[in-house]
Amino acid sequence: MGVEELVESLGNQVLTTTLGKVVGWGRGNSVWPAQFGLACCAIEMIATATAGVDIARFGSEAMRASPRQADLMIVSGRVSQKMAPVLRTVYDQMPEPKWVISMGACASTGGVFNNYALLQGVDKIVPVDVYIPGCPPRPEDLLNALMILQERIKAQGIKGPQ
Amino acid sequence: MIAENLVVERGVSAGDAWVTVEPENIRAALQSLKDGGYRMLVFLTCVDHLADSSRTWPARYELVYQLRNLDTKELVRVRAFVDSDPPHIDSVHDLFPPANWDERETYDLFGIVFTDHPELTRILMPDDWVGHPLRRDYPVGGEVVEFSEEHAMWQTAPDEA
Amino acid sequence: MSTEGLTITKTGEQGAFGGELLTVNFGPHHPSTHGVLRLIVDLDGEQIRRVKPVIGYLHTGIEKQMEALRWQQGVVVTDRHDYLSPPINNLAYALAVEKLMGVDVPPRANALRVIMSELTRLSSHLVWMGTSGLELGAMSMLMYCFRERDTILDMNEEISGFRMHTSYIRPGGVFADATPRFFEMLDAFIREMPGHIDEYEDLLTMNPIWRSRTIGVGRLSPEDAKVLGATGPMLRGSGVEWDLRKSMPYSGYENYDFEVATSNDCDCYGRYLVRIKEMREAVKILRQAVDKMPDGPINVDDRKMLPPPREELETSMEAVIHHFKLFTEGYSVPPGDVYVAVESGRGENGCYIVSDGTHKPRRVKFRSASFANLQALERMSLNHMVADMIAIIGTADAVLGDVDR
Amino acid sequence: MLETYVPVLIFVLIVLGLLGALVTLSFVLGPSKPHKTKLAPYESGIIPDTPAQRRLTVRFYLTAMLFIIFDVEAIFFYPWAVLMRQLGWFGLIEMLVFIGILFIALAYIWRKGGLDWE
Repeated sequence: MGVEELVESLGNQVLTTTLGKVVGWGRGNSVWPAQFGLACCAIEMIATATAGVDIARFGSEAMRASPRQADLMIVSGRVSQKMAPVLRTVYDQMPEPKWVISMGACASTGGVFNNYALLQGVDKIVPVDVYIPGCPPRPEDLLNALMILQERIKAQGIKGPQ
Repeated sequence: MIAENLVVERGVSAGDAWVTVEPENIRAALQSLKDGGYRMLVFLTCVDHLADSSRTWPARYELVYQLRNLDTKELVRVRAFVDSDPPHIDSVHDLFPPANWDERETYDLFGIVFTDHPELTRILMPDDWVGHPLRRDYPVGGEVVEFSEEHAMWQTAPDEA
Repeated sequence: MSTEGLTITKTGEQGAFGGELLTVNFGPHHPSTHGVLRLIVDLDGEQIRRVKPVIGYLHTGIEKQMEALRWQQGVVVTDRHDYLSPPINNLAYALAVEKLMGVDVPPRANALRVIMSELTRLSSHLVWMGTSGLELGAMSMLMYCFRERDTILDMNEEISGFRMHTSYIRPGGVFADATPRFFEMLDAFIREMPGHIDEYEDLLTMNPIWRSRTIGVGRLSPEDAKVLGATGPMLRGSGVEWDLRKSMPYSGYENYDFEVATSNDCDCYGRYLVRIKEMREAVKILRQAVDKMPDGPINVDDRKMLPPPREELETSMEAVIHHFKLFTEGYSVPPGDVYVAVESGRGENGCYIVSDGTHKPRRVKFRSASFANLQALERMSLNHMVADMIAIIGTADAVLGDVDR
Repeated sequence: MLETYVPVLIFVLIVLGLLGALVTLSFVLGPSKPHKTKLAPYESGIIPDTPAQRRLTVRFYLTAMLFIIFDVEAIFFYPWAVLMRQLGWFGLIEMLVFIGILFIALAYIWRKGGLDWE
């Protein structure tokens, strides 16, 4: 149920650009991240949420503890083999539309630890929208990634991430 | 303070005093050390001497118990060499409560079975993990990195280590 | 890869107040577990009857990784296992390697190491106080504490070029000499920090909510603390005066005078007071370290261990040979095993190294303070309310990277 | 006679309109893809296999009841507070009697230990 099914059924001729812009603007400027702090990048994520480098200017300071109220998952830290199913479960329990930022080298590619214990990149189990290099990346890098994600959300309009 | 008949060998390595003990009477040795004032178990771990050419080792697995005397500030390291399959030794969790998790971790990463440990299950690895990662014949794993001969060596189990 | 292998108590045992025991999963994805700690808690109404910590959700195989890295590369990994006090882990590793090699670092390197360790202890306590305060309702604590932490991270960046994982302390000395600007920032920081600590104390120490949430919560008697192998503020909070910097001094701590912060409250409030006092002592040590900063080299001049300075490479041939050998094969440490313990923000973080003479360590074991402190969790939280569990997890200050290694 | 209630009517209409818009918009615009894991209960990332329906102690019910009693008591203050001037002393005494009765109940509960948890 939803407008986008209606739009697809009409073969996309119907003009939904203005509505899409408004929806994209609304979603983009209030991206609520789910607290998925794992390791060192989580400390930098907390530092981003504090007054020094204020993530509240981008509408994302409400770091929701439960995935039900979150629409962005910032995977900040290294994902171990034991944590992978938990990460997938939390990702599944987030309502659509949802996005994923893979913060730091460990989340993106396994980083310094290329061994048996780590998942070599979180994109093996969840679709990732924005990768951030760095170990840990500076808080400003996280804001930069958030701004890139906001442009992408605004461009997606009603349909959200495919 | 440790009964002489238990000690197989005694020495100092880089400033740390160590004592080698037979695995059968590890409990007696630790009990006598504990009565002698070494009440704190700093850590307990295992070292795998597979294909270790630097010195001759009586057995493959060397269990290391590091004890500390809080009053006299001394440290002593008790070592026991174990080599059966599966390697097993008595548990000392009732003498030193911190040993409970240390033994579970040593079992998890090395496969050393500690007899009559209350709950000898994996503590760090997922429960259905196969193999004991910190053994020398367990490859480092991870993904193969192109153009890095270092990493190719990690993939294969180090036969000559 | 199912995680349901755990035996969660399915029996509906009778509780004390007529209800049944409810098994609650303080799972890995929880805002107040200071990382990915999972606690399976049996609740009788609001009271805790059984706690079963499940760890391993951040196991990174650091000890296996170090067996595959050369001696000088290990510093990169030791930074990241206790990510709240990276230089202190490096210090443990560096001291252990130097003890095996039988080399001593010059006094200036020792002083720089003490400065970096105390700055790290401050930043680690600031993160602890910010997050623990946030969990017990003091939202503003997070903003205040992370403001000071950012100034410390700026200093880290000034001296080593990296905010958190500085890799500054290496076997054989330190990465680079401290720049004059670093000393200016350090002087300004030392002048202001006691004032900031007074701010924290005004916020929390006499705060009725904070006191009612922490006094009498998480009681740990001195005997229990010693028997359970707890170290650091967990031990000193129960009145046991044991601080490695004082009792087994390393890298020059014996010529700084500071007191060991202890408190006899044996509960969360006592541990909070210990950490506040430790922050004040850390500033005192920093003051003395800056005043008595000796001159001289910052590295051991053993060419086998450290690369020669760059300008020498044009002139002398054997400098090039040393440089080439170091960066292709690395140096080898004489066979032997050694254990060195240092005092981190959480307790005794030690490094046990076994070397078999090759250019890679045979076994590196990190004695992690949070691993032992976490075992005291069950004894501290029996028959407490669920809400007190948050304060108890906070006071244990367990960093899960340090626990799972 | 009913004109005085027109502002209340407008207020109710605005509230219903706003609520209606919010609910329908989010229902219409938001994509909804329910599947098994998403509908499973969230317990910190682990899908629980223990039944959550356990018999709970009566203390929870007791605490809830006490809260409701004293909360409803607070509602009766509002009409009195609005007309405090007109009612004058009579209103005040009436309210004090009302509060006194409930205060005796509170004291009784306190003495019998209904408020503390153990």
